[in-house]
Amino acid sequence: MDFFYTYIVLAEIYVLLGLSTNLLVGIVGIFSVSQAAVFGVGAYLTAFLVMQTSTPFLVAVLLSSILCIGLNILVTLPSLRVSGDYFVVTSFGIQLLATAVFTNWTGGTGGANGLPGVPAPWIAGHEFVEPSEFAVLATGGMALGCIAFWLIMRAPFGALLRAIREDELAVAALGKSVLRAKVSAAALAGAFAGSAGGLYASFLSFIDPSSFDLDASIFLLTMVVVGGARTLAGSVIGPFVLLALPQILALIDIPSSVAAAARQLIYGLLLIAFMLFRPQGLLGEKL
Amino acid sequence: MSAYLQVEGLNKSFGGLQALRDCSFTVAQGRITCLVGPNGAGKTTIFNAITGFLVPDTGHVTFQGISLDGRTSQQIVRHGIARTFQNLRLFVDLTARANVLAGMQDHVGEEPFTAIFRPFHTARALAAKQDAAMAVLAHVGLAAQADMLVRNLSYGEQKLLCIARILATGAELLLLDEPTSGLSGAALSDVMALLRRLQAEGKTLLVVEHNTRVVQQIADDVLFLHQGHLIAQGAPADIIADPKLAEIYFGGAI
Amino acid sequence: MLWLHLLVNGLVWGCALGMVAVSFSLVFATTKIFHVAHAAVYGLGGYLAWSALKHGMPEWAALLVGIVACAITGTLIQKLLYERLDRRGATHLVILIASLGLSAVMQNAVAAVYTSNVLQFGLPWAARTTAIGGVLLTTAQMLTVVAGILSYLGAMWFAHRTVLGKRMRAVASNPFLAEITRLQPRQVHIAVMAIASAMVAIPGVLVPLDLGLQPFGGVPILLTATIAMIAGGVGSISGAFLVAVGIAVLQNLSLLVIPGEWSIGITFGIFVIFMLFRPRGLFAG
Amino acid sequence: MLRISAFALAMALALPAWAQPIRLGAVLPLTGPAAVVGTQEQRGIQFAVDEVNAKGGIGGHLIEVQFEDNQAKPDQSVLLFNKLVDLVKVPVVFTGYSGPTLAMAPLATRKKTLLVNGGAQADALDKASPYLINTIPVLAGELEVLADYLFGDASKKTAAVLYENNAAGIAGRDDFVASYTKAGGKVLAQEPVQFGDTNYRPALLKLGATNPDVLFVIITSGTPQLADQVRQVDAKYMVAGNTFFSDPELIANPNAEGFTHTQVLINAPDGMAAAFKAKFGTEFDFFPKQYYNATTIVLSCIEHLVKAGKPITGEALRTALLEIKTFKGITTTVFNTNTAATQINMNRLTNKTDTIIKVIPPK
Repeated sequence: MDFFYTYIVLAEIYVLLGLSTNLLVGIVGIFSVSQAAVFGVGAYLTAFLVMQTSTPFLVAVLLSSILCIGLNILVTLPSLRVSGDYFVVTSFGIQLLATAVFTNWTGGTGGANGLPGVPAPWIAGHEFVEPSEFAVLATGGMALGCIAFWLIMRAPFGALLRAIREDELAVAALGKSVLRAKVSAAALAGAFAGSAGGLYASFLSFIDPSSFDLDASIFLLTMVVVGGARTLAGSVIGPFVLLALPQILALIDIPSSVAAAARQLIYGLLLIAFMLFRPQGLLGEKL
Repeated sequence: MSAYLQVEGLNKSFGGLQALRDCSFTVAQGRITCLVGPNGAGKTTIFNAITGFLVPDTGHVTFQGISLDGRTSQQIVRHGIARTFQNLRLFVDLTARANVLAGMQDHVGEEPFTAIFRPFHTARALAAKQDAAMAVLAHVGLAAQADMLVRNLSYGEQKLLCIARILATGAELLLLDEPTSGLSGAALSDVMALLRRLQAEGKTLLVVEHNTRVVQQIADDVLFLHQGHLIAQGAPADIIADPKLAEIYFGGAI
Repeated sequence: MLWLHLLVNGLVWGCALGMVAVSFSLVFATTKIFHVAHAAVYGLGGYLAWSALKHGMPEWAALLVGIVACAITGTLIQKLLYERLDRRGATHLVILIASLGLSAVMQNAVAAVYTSNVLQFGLPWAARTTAIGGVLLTTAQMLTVVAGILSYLGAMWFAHRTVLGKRMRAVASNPFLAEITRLQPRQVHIAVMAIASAMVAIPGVLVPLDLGLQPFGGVPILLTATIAMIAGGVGSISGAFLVAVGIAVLQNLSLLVIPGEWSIGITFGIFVIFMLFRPRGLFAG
Repeated sequence: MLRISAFALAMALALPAWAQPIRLGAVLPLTGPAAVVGTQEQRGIQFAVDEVNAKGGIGGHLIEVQFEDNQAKPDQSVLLFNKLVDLVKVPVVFTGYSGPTLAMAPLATRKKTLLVNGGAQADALDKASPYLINTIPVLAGELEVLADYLFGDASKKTAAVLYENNAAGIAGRDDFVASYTKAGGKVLAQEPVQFGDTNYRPALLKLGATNPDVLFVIITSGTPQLADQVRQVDAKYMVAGNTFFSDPELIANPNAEGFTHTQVLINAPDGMAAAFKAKFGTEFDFFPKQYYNATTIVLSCIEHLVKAGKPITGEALRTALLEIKTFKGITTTVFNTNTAATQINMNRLTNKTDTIIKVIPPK
């Protein structure tokens, strides 16, 4: 059942990304469309570390997460200066800039050719090469992410973030540092995205810029919105549903020459229907 | 001897509009001072200047002998000054209790590191704060509404909650921006009773107030602001009796 | 001489980009909707004109078909989707996602009907060249310049001289006030969507005349146009148009000093830095 | 429910073995920008399969192909590959595009499933997996022929390069530059264009300013627009390319007069091209031809196994393919390794026809 395990692993990696996106977009209200760029940096750095410097897998993922913490703070900083729709466009810009770097910095990323041959994780003498084995790792990673998310949301930090989303000025008037809270949230989102990147590169063994482009960022947003913004359950269910959706749509019998386009069309219609009739997603709160 | 709160020579202009001009006054400890004046007189601008939400062009604010110039709103709350907003700015999608908790200072786990790595410590500390938050709510008479979403509270209850939220910060000087506006009957007397009770407990209140009857009943001192300038101050009876001020206030002489 | 060629080429492309930017700006400033599906409307115009042409219509009629069809599409999008979402109190994020969904629907419908192949208009006159000041321009390019300048002037005239345009600007600056002063923002929104969609159909037909039709071709153009709109200052028609031309010229001239693969990255990099220092745009007050 | 299954079982047992179809898989970009190529590849496969099925299939087995859309993304490719192998139990998966193929290659090795690539030409594909069969030579071989011809026969001593900024284009650029430099030529400049962007003017202007003898172009689509724009900038240089120039729309474009290119030999009889156009409404281009050829190669391996009464597995197919070695379909394809060698021609577009000017037999 490699297909099933592959689905599980990819969905679990996307759950980590969903948590990252949900934290910024859903909970703090920073409308970022560049989370895939941070994800990509995590993936490329892990690939580089395990391939070029033989860093152990877990250390490489840890280092990638740390770099992505810094990077995500950096790309989120403009949101402190420009608000709302302006930040969306800035964020678009950051994403496109990142894609240009992934595609053109051939020395570092393999460029458009991508980076093949990322080795499977090797932990304590065991190689996690089969999808069923990797699923253990991915489940562990997802569980850690979910626990962290859950702990945050029930701690005063979660309440502070929710308050910021509602009214930054009021939060400041209560003697809290909005800046510090936003930076902390961005850091956390960066750690989630970075570790997801590390898992992704090691699982697929091949990465190229197409996994980290604007489409991927939009896919992340869609996952959060369809699953449900601002809740843990929403972040978890979104990736599982959206990754399964093409497989479900494939069951609809359409003449093969237009099948793929027709399925994407249905996918678009579903998005519209969700926004019209259930903007809180499957298990979330209203955005 | 310096005053409890001293405001000296504040000037602030927005583009061509002079919102504050050479505005100076003092507020005495343990008293209720009402800030009155027609719309656009600069009352909220003074609040903003005292609480660090805007930087005056010139002038100084001193609180208990400490200069507040250049302090952020966050630091000013830590010095013991907190304010409400005319348009409330409550967190309407959170419960009343969560709003009060948001006002409390020094939470354990208000940053991710402790929240994640010391979850039990965080949870214990939060449980203790819950009790304190309930006490504050009970104090303003909202204990029964603690777990209701703010958007479902009545306007009067929301007004009380605004005060509860800044009480939770532990501030000694409370700046209230029109705490009674839009209220009447029981809700109005609830708020007025609360203000007196707070004074009795030793808080100092600076209140922007439009209702002259309220001013007469609660104010110890009145500051009269007109076109960004402090034009009169004194006991409420004196200010309200002054025909020139009444002319400005009601006649809209601009 | 290379710089002159690149400059002229940038100006031509800038006129096409400018039309997209100005039309997007009209929508965004008035409705505050990040109308991503504008890219799909742009694409639709070209395909419908192509169909009209293949059914034997004369060129001008085909262009008209594209413009009218897009105007109708824009109206329907506003009435059937955005207005409903707005009535349900949808936030900007929700509307943006719906717009992305609509964009996917429209582009894939086009791909299903017309295939994903690059389609050509195949009009020999469009590719015929004329030398102007030592630079060879195709008829399609010259048409683009003329259409771009006329569209810009038309948009300026519309916004500042017509009753609807004045209402549009009033709604843009204060929707609440417009509501209570009976400017009927809903109707203004629909009118603006129709006009902007008609306007984006012009480059939607003229650009493919030169470069061919692709179902997924509109998105990169729209993104660049968005940047022009924001950098030019939201609501400023001149800002959107001039910055669009500026970006196109800059991207072309940048080839003189840097390899082409970095020109997009650098454009967006400059934009991000720009947003940090002048978040309200160049031409905004 | 039970009755239906019992009935199905009875049907399966009652019917002779020939009624069971042989299922193959294909993972191609069918939506998104890359669909321009992916859908053409799909049509090529479908055309070959329909042709065999019209004749009654192979040894009585009809052939079915399950097409999956990966949008040219590696993660989707891996997921869909596993789906086809696990759930549909296909022995063969057709693929295109270097990135997705490289992502699936390790899986092909582990699962002993034949991965058949008929369109991507990045050099890394040559050694990615023993189970990856490339029915088209990698670019290096083809461009070596072109570089030698340009420097030698055509005595073009300087060149500029216009390439698509993706895996295929970058591989082409690097291979051409290496071969052309080795032959003694000088590469003056290189410029990329974004995939799907048909505005080549800025790059053409910049490259033209270096006054090269020849412009080498490697782009997968949009060649007719390129011809128009080359004519427009009044180019004095020769334009040379690879097999991608054998696009019927380019050949029909008068502005492409004199374009010279290598051609991985692949000729379809006129009747076949017409039948294809009648069926799908699009031209029998390079990619459909290549995938038609790739599919016929796979089908003849299947036929070989069916005749020998062997089970059709990826491993058996691979063995059969390397045993049969030479396939004489619409073009002769020789497998000395898992990457095909085919005859390469030098062609020139003249008077709206693609004319062979030199033939280079497979090495």
